[in-house]
Amino acid sequence: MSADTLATARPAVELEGITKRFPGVVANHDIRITVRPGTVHAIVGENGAGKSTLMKILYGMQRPDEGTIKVNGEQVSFRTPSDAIAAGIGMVHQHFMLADNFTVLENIVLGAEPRKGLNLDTGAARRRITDLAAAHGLRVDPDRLVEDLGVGDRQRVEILKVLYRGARILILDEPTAVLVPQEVEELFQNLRELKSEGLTVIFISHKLDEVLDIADDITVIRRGTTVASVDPREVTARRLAELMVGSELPTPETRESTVTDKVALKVAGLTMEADGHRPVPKGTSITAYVDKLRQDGRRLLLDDVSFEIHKGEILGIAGVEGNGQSELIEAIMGIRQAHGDVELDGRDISSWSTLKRRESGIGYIPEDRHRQGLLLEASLWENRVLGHQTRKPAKNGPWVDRKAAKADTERIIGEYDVRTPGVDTLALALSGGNQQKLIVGREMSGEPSFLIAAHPTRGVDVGAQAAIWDHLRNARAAGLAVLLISADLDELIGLSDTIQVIYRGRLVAALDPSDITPERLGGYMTGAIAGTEEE
Amino acid sequence: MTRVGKYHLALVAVAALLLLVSLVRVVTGHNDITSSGTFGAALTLAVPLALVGLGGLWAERAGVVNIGLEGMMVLGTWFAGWAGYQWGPVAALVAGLLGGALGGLLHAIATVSFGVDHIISGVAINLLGPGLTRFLSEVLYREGTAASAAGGAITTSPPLSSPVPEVSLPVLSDGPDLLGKLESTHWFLLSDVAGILRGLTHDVNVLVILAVLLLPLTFYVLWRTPFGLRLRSAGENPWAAESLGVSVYRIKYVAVMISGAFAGLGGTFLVFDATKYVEGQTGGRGFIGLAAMIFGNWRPGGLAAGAGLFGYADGLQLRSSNSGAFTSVFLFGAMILLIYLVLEARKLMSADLEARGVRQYTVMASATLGMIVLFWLWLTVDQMPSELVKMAPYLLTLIVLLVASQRLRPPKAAGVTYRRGEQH
Amino acid sequence: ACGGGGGTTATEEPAGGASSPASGLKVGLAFDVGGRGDKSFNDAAYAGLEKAKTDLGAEIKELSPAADGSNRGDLLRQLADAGYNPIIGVGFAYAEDVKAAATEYPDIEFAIVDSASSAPNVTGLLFAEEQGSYLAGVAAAAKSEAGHVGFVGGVENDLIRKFEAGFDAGVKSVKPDAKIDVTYLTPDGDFSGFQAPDKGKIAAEKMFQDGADIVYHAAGDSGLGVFQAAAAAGKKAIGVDSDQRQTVTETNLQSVIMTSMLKRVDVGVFEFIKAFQGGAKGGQDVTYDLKVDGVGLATTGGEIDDIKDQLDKAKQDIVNGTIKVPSQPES
Amino acid sequence: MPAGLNRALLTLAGAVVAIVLAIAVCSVAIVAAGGDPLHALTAFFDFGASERAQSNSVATLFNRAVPLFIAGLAVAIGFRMNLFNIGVEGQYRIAAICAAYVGSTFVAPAPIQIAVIIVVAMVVGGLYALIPAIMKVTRGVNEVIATIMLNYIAINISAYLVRGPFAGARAEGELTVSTPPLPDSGMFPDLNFVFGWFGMLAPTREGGLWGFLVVAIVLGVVLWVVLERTRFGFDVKASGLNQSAALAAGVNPKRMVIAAMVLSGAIAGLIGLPEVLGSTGSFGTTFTSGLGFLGIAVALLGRNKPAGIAVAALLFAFLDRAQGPLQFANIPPSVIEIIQGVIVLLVVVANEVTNRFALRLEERRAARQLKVTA
Ligand SMILES: Nc1ncnc2c1ncn2[C@@H]1O[C@H](COP(=O)(O)OP(=O)(O)OP(=O)(O)O)[C@@H](O)[C@H]1O
Ligand SMILES: Nc1ncnc2c1ncn2[C@@H]1O[C@H](COP(=O)(O)OP(=O)(O)OP(=O)(O)O)[C@@H](O)[C@H]1O
Ligand SMILES: [Mg+2]
Ligand SMILES: [Mg+2]
Repeated sequence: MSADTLATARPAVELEGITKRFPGVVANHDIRITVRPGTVHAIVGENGAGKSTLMKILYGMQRPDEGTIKVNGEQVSFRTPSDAIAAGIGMVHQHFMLADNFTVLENIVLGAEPRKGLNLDTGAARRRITDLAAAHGLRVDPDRLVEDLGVGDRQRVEILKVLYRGARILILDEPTAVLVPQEVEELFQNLRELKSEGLTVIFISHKLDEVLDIADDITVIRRGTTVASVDPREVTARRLAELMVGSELPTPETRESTVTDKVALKVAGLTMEADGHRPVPKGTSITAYVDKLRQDGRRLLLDDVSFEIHKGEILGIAGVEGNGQSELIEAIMGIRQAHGDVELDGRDISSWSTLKRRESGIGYIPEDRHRQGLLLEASLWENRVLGHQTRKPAKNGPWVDRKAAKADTERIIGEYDVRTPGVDTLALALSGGNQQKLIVGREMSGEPSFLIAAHPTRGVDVGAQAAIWDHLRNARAAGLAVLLISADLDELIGLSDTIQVIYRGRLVAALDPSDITPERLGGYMTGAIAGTEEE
Repeated sequence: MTRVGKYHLALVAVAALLLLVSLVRVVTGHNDITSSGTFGAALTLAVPLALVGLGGLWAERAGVVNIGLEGMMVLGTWFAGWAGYQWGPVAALVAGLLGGALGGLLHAIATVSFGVDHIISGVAINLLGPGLTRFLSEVLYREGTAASAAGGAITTSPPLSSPVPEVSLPVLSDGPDLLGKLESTHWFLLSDVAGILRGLTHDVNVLVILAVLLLPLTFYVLWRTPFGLRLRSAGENPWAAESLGVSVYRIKYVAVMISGAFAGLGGTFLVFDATKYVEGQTGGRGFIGLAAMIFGNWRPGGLAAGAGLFGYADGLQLRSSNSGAFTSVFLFGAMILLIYLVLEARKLMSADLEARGVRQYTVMASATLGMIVLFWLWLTVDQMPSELVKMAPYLLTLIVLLVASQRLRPPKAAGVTYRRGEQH
Repeated sequence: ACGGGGGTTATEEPAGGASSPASGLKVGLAFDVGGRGDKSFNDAAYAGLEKAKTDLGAEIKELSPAADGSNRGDLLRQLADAGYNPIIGVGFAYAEDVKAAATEYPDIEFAIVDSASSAPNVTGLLFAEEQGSYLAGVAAAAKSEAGHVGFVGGVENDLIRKFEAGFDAGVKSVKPDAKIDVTYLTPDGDFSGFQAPDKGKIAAEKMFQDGADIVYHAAGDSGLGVFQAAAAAGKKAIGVDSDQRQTVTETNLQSVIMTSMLKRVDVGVFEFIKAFQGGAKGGQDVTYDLKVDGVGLATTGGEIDDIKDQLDKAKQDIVNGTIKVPSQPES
Repeated sequence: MPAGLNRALLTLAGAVVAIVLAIAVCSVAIVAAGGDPLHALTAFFDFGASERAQSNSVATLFNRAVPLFIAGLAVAIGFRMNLFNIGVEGQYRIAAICAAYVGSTFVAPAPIQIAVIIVVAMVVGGLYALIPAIMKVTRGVNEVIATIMLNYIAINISAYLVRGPFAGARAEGELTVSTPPLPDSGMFPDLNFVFGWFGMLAPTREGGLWGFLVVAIVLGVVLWVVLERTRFGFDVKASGLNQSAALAAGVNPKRMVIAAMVLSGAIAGLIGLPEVLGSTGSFGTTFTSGLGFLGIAVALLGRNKPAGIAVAALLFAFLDRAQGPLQFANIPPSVIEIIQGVIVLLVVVANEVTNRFALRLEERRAARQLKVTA
């Protein structure tokens, strides 16, 4: 046990003078951090401050240009993640690192496979995973394909991956961005338990109240370098935010209602089949057809979803991911076929193409910016054109109006504070938050009458968050109707005029945001509370 | 549960197909449709395709698109011929494997280490393979060399120094040859099965056995071992693999070299079949093997089916220019459509409301029309223009693809240039 | 095609090669796709060229085209520009290129193997493959016990169809009701049929399985597969172009080659060069037929010695013109 | 700007290094073959002794480059959308035979005659490419496998047509088959006058410098404009870079697949025309095949951009032209294929290496800047 006392004396991780340059950016510059063993150490900072880069360095995925790393007092030099794994470090990445076409089990054991002779010993692996899952309260089915999992499940798989390797130092890069409060609480429960077992956790989040809740120490990074080390007991969220960005902690409060009585978007009886859209047979009404689908026990991704959004109204959709939000958005955008009616400003648009819908005034902030929002290998101005290719200022007859598009991109960069060297920069060179600001700016241009905003501030730092909220509020005041989908319940409650809860493809509750807490809302979302609250 | 269900369904389908084919054979009298000769030819033609397709599978499962299979196969043929005429078949086998692997190594260096676009590297190897082998022949086989004296020339190597062993199934397809006897009775179904079995077991080149074993072996290695898991992870999400300490570069190197070796093995098979290297003997098989792999949805079983289908059609085509056996394809098609129509009609009867629709009726009407046309063709045409017969294997592949609209699932990161520590 | 001043060149100028100085005669030759080393057509042409070098003291240059044959014309031009005269294009595919080059270089003499003269300075070196094949057909029919023979063609083009036509006529002349199986390996435009022994084997195998006992091939390297099939079935095959019983090295295959239809491209090339040296001008075709032994049957192995009389008679009839051999199959 | 200049210089340096390395590799081969590498090198630049030979060689070079260039363009359109059109090979064969045949069936003033031929070629090529496109969008058939199969089918169809319905008359003793010859008005005027500008003799080779060069240049420019400046080009690029983002932006993926495939096929239809309209006047036995496959190499080497493709096509043509001179220098002509393969590989490798090098330079620059501001 003398080793134990020695270990407590020695820091679990010591980073000294870490510097890392990327083309055009210095991601880390002379970073110094000391992490005590058996603690949760939070790292906070703006988008692009260099947190992920630093963690990748610690995990051996990237090599620092300068600086030293000490783990448990020993100086180390990781060439690859396997070196880091061997030193007892595990990392849960900001973006999922999962092979979709593999089962949970395969994803977890990859690289550390139990063997029986030459074979992969799936039996042993399954037992081990089930044990670990039970011990840490991480429910997963080892034999499911990852592509069928929701984000919460995926996050658990990621954590199991790390635990499976017996890591003693855990790096969690924004693990809560996609979780609902209950799940966050569960995760924190797990982390506390791990901590009590002597594990060390390095935790990154933009949600400062979470950070204050879980962290034992906090390091603030700004523009690639460490600016402060603070004790969570002695600091407020407000102060922390100021340290990060030098500004006040924003709140998503909407002040007075701007809801009008003009309906902007009306959705009626929206229903989507799970195993491929089939046209309704002639002579059958949609309701009869859908009833029959239900009777046949067909899985419905959307089940008779109806709502109205008025001009100047923000309708928030709350739900655990995977309950039909994506499908709802895609049905409204015309990306996926569904039964039922969609009306925009009184016109039936259900048979329109995505392009025509966009042209008639629907803006779209997609949930996954890398997948649906950006051309990563294209310049910023080309990304400005994306989705607006048939409209001014991007279009000029059959031509793409490069000059006007560039000028308008400059405008967005200015108005939305996109940090970038210029409009010709490739989108992939921007940090995630800045990419998001560009998308928001793009979708707000051209004065849409209706906006779908899916997780508009996901992974965005507090400063940028405030800016995006301001933009949404201003547009709402000017009469914009917004369909807001967010996993950040504070944001949802703060911004929405009405909240609808989606559960298994159905709208199960309509709530008044003025008297609901995130905890109660979480109850509806997980199906723990049923029924509609009276206003 | 569903797996077993699928398996049974496949068995039933095969049985139904056999029944149908047998029926067609009896009606048309073209015994060659299921003769052991045809299936022997089909096997000979399918094996190199399957081998080269396996090559494609190994590479693409590890995330490297390999359009250079043709060039690697050419290297395989040349080296097999070169070693074979001097030291015999075993040496030929080794040299063919190494020759192909050499091409694979080149592809790996370019795509993995230098991050060159996979297609362009493959195309370059397709240029290099024939160029290099031609050059080697020009140097090593020109007149006055020992090889030339042994029967080599610039376009061919000398023959293998000893023959490649061939084996048959004792008693059943050799000696008493029970299957052969059964086949020659031309009984319904029984003779068909006998013919098929005998074709697949009579006088089979040892390399065929090896190749057939390699299919399940590939499945085992890729889907049942830790190495296979790592290899496939490099093709699905190399960054995830990297983050777990898998050496993606090394895996890719190994996979692409094995891929080349498989292509080389396919080339070696051709050399064994011809007993020597003949310039141009690969004849575009690298591409067709690749197609077979895609046809098979990047899986060994499907790949074997694709190669088998193509080999069968090609074999039948080569063997049928005189007999007109190919016209029975019309009857076969007509019968398939008939079965389809019966099934659809039953669906209509069952008063399923989904089933009725303009679309449904048009589909059925065109199927009926197609059936009538095919039937009429079968009755009237007794010899097709040879060019049309020649393109049958290709056409058949297309039609099968169209009908069996598959949900293809290529490895997600196939063709993606992977760089350590640089994921988006 | 039999007329055209044919076959007389050899006699016009007595062989006086030794007297002419080595310098001066520069002969260029452009091969067909595949080039040197095919132990067949191209090599035969080269043999004629080499003979001109040794016998006539000619300076020679031989070029192979690119794999896609796109530069045939350029090879001829480059030879012309380099001062070669005469220039020979080997293979019917040169027809248009020789024609064009001949117009561009009217002072240079050209020859083309397997195609007709197309300009005053072009000599067409034609071979009566159908006549040779007729004899092969006669031999096959005479030797066939089953009355069932086969023909495997590499690529279905008109040249190979000439072989088929002659063979067909020859077989029918002996056994009018004989069965003849015909298979081509690839369609015109896809030359892989000359390089696919495996396909040749499959095609011939089928013929032997169906009861044929002799198969004649005009399929280049694919012929190897025909021999293998014959060896496996214990039947016979007939080779093509050169005496394949001599050029094939495998002893087990040599013995199945009953005879080969010879096509003396070497003779044609050499005679042309010699005639050129003697001052002959082009603008006409020289047909190498049975009369001048430009085509014929090989007798190595002595397997057709017993039907020698029958073959000689057929040959005589053709030379006399009693029998006219068709150069395209009927259907 | 200096950064851009740096980049350009680096790229150039990379290409030069690649070519030097390719030469080195081939020198080894040449020495192995018993030849003299220096001799071989001069053979590449040996355009003949006489003026006439030189202008012929230059014409040959460009005549080879033109179809390669068009083939590269055809392939590139698909590639920009991640559509792998291996079927260019079959498309241009079918298009050429149909165009040659249709052109031979009537006589009209040259501009009309030629225009009709070109249109027929493009339509047929486009239609033949439409088959895999439709198979892809309606049944999800992978275009690689479909186009591979269609290539073989095209060979068979054209073999059937040229010997059957589309066969032209033949001279006695001729064994080649071809479509009927085009009327004179169907032959594209040559560009031999251009040689006069440079004080060279006009080439005497058949067809001279093919006038189709002009069409190719126009095509290249038009395509550049379409791809880089129009909305359609933007949609193509977006679909190629990120399919789901393009979909969300209102780009109809099915329509794009069809449009890109058909455009690719239509351009592929032109590949055979330089030869048909420039010298042979018909489609026949000696029709040049394999350009579709070379087009893949050319397109990729040219990075799917018209200007790059032009350079790549010229490089390939330059190498191909040396087939004869190399053999005069007693070097086996297979060396050319080796060089082509090696150059393709090395140029792209060099490209990658210089790219990384440039990035590193930029990193250092950024670091310096930071020190200044900090
Ligand atoms: N591989 C890379 N190549 C080039 N630049 C990079 C790379 N990785 C990160 N960067 C840049 O380095 C900077 C720091 O990025 P990093 O991901 O570390 O920020 P972060 O603090 O994690 O931000 P976020 O809160 O958005 O996750 C950013 O400007 C980013 O664009
Ligand atoms: N090779 C690269 N070149 C240029 N930029 C890169 C490269 N790799 C990553 N980046 C950029 O660096 C930034 C940091 O990457 P990281 O993986 O940390 O996620 P992130 O973008 O910060 O996350 P989020 O989008 O959730 O904020 C990203 O914006 C990414 O686009
Ligand atoms: Mg980050
Ligand atoms: Mg980020």
